[in-house]
Amino acid sequence: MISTGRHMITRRHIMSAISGGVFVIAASLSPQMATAQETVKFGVSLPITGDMAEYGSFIRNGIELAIEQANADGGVDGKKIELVVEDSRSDPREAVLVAERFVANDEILLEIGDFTSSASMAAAPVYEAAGMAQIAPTASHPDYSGLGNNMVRVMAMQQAESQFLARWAAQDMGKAKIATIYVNNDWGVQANAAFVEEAKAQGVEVLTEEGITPGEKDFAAVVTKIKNMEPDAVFIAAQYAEMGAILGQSRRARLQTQFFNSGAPQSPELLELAGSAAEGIAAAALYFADNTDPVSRAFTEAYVAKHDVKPNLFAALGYDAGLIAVTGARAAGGERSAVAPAIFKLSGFQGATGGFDYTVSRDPVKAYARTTVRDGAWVMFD
Amino acid sequence: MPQIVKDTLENSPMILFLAALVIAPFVIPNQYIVQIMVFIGIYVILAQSLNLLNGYIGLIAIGHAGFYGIGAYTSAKLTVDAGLPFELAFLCAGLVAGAFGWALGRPTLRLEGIYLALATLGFNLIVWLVLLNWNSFTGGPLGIKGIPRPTILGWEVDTRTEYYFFILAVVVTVVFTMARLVNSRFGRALVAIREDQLAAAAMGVDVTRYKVQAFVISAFYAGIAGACYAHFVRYISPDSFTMLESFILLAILALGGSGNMIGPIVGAAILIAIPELFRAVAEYRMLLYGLVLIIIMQVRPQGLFGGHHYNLHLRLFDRGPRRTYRGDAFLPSEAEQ
Amino acid sequence: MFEQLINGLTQGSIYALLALGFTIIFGVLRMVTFAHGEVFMVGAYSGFVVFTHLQDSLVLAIVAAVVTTFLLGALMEIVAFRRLRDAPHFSSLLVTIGFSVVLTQLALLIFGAEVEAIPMRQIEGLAFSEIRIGEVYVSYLQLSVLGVAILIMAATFLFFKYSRLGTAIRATAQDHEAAMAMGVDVNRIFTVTFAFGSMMGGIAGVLIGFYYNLFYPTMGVMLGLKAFSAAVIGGLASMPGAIVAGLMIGVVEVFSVDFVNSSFRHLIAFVFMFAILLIRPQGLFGSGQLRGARGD
Amino acid sequence: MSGFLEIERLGKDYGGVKAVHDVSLTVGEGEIVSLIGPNGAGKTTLFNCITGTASASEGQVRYLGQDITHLPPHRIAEAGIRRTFQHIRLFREMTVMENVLVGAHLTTSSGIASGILRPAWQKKEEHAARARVLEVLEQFEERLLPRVDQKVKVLSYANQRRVEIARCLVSTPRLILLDEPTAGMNPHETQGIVELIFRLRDAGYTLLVVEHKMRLVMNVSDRVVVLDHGEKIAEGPPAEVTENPAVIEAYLGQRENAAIE
Repeated sequence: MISTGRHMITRRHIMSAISGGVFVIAASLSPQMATAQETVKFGVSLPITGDMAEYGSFIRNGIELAIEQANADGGVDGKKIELVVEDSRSDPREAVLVAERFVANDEILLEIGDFTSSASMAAAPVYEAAGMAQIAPTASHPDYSGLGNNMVRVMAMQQAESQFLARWAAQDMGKAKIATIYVNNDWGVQANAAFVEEAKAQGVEVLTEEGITPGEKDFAAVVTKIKNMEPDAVFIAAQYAEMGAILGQSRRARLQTQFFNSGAPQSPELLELAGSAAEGIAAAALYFADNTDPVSRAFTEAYVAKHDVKPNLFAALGYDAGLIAVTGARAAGGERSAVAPAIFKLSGFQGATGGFDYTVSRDPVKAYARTTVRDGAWVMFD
Repeated sequence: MPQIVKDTLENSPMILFLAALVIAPFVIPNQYIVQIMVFIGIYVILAQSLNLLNGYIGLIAIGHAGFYGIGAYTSAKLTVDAGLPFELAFLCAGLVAGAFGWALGRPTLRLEGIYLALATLGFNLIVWLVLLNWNSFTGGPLGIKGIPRPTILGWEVDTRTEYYFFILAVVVTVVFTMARLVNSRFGRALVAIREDQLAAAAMGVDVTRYKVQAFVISAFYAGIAGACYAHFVRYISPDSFTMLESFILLAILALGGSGNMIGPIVGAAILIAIPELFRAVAEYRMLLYGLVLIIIMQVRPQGLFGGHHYNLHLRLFDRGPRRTYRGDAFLPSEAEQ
Repeated sequence: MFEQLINGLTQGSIYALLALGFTIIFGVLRMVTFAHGEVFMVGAYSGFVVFTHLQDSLVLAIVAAVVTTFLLGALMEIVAFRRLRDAPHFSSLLVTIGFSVVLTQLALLIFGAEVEAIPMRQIEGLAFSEIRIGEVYVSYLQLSVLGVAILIMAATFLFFKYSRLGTAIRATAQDHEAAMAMGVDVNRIFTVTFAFGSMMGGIAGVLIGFYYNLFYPTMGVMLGLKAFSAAVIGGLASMPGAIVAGLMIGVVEVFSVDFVNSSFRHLIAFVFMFAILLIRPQGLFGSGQLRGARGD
Repeated sequence: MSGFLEIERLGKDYGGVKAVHDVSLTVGEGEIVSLIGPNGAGKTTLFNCITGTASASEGQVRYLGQDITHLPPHRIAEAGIRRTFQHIRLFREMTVMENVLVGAHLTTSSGIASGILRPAWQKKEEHAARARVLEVLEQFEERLLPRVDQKVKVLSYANQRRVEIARCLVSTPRLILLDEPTAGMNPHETQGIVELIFRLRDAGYTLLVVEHKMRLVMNVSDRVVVLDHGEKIAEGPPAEVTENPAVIEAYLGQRENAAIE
């Protein structure tokens, strides 16, 4: 059919047919070697590269710490736990491909990951179809846990943190007029919507909701606009990079008000970036480095011992995801579909980010602590 | 020898290749490979749609992911929100994208070269930003989830292998229709415009009408590819339709070559398969595409199959004149080099 | 309102500075480079590395940015344009797109995705000190960016008006063959001009990097696209056009934030570019006969 | 006879430069009119104004009584006017067959749907077109036929000229404008073209020819129009025009009164 205007079968015709065939066969021999059975494998789908790579690395450190501790105390039914880490770049399409590979590899008992809600939710149907537990350390989208019986949520729903901040601002601080700034990605939109809804419920007037494109640097215009609206407080849903820039530029634009932050609580990088502009901002803390709770303190010490830097919320959530995975694996007896049901029987389970009680609801309810920045350090608010 | 046998022999390479593709999902043990071939299929449709503009009529578009996104979101919205049957939504995806093709093609008729390229890039950015910011309609960064699997006249396309056959059918239809189109009077007019717009007009070719039609058809095919992607991944968000996606298409056409039917297919197969098959490379996927763009232009600017006039038309259904020169002394022209 | 205007002009001067690099390159080579945003990023990072690791002096950082982006510009011109002199001009555009992707990915590999910043204590003084104009406070940093931008634009004008090399570049811009006939080594001029345009991007990079104190691999993407639009709106070959258009986009964006919402600022800037392309392809200040790029 | 092609006070200036100024001429059906004049006299500009490639600044072009001055090129082609170009403008990457098939664009009508579905009429139309192309190519004997499937860019200069002419003939136009058809051809090849022009006249075509070779102009043209600096300085039968002092001065003036050729 590749007729080049002449009507004879040429060398090129045959070549293309062979190449077509070879391509198909070569594709099927890709490496899937089986390994001996003395280990149990957990799949880990995280952004190793791409824009979210740093959050992927924090979570990975947390998971690895939990797995090391579990292996030190007997692993699962005597077998050592081995992590199979794949890079999804938190891109929904990649996450689906990673899920396909984990599901296709029957060594893998369960999966921990992904970082963003959108990537986790894109991959969820694949894990659900294969009956494999998907433990998402940081998926905070409200619909995530409803996607199937194998979806395990570790982080509290985004609403919980936003509602906590809204109540803190409205009831305890009596703020009446609040403006919000949020990063226009799936997490930011969620966090902002939840905060605005609760704030309005508390009778607060929401002056404006300013969306900023991820990777933005210039906030002078936004901050000046908000300053002219004379808000009592400003809620900012942004990670430390944008948060630091907003605080710095607010200082320059002489916008003095009470800042609330969701997205970069207790982050040391924020302090380094914003410097004195970060003084006095308020944030809720699921995990807090100086927290006195024994499990959380043990985690902090172990983490500092291993990485000689204080862990942040993402590392703590990774650690809890690892703990939950191990508990589920130990109760599942090597059976994929038994992992999630085992986890949902957990109640009164204490992790680095607080208590877990799945018997009450698939969406863990967490108690938040109030923190602020004083003299360049994160401290408890009250 | 009966005509049918002669034709089959004549078309053996393509028939063999198609046969190989049909049996592939059963031969290949690992479902994951079938998955890659579905993505290759989607990118073949996309690359061919851009090939119609860049390769055949010579209009350089560097923002083609805009139509891809419009098709995906149209099909998703129509099935998820409006509850339309898949077949209708799938067709509408192409038509709506085609309409936008007209909307972009019509006003940019006067633009040439760099200016047209910039206009198409602008279009891509505007589409991406609208998808990202119109939270109420497109769900903004949250995207649209729960997009149903295709159902064709009752056939529930459920498993990956079934979806593979669905995509194979769509790809074959797209490639076949486009092959016929570019080998007809319409195709000749497009290539004439690419070669010399002024001379084409002097021969009676209504250049503006063909340019707009080329944009509409190209956008239609890209919209269809978008719908295929949406119903396969079942969750779409704006960051699958950014300008980087357009650059991947440019890399595919640059590597495979444009202006014929084979280049885009080979380009898509290579550039989509490599990062998936060899996990080590996956991390450097975008780096690979960037390097392809730089290196291929130095080594072989026209791409692997560029510069040739391969036309994939199935002799079986097309009783074209056997001989283009009546008379016996037919001097065989040298190979199509 | 006046304060927002200052914000708009500062943002606009950043776009203008970057657009200037485009215009110089297009003016001579008649080619659009797509990698200018990434050259900006390379300039920013070189400044950052020198400032944090070697010696925290802004001047040294600017010198580092100038050197790296000049060499990078020369390399890109040779690979993307000189070797493709007779290929269709679209191939060169493709190569610059290749460079923009490769540079971003390399930065990701070398510096990782984390956003880096100069610890506040090092530049605390500079970052927050400001002066009063009427009832409006303008920070030193904002002033320094505006000041240096104007300084560079003036230097560029003088360079092109009076220096020997500048005149040779302008001659080549008018007519490649004629310049060649006059004994001008056109290849060298092309490389030097491209490198000079890239250096402009590098300087803008180190300036804006320090102004925002945010360094990450994709920092050049959106800025590059905006400067691209400014160059187009201003008329690809006209330097005053690029500057005025850059300032216009900055102001349009800022007021779109004020009146609509900040999530629309990028959308409105690109709609503005798209409209100008349709109404006046040669741009607001471009002259008619510059209809298209080389080759048509 | 009259009223076939009338050009009335046609003018065209490019930013102040008057390429053609106040030129009027008529071409009767079946006539062969030659357009001569030194380089830069405005011959090609006049051609461009007739075929819509350039739009006239002032004056009018009427063809069969219809005003075609500002029609787009493809509409003028539809009216039955074909042209070749001074510098060959062929579709280089297409084969000879395809180039001439594009010439037959207006005689065929298949569009998108018929291109894909290939109904019977479309196939018939395609065969007819290809057959007509071969017929036209036969007029050039063995020069083009064997190379029918080669890309035109590999053909010799003279052959490319012939393909350009074939491209005009294939759609049986009524008026053909030949812009220096024998440029770059040796005497033997030029004679081939002359014979072709005679065959076309016998077949009833009307020709407007731009040429520099006086011998060819003399024995081919019914009438000769002379342009100089954009203005018509003489018109009439060939013999009469060569005696015209203004013509001699225009041509010879450039050679500082060298010996009369």
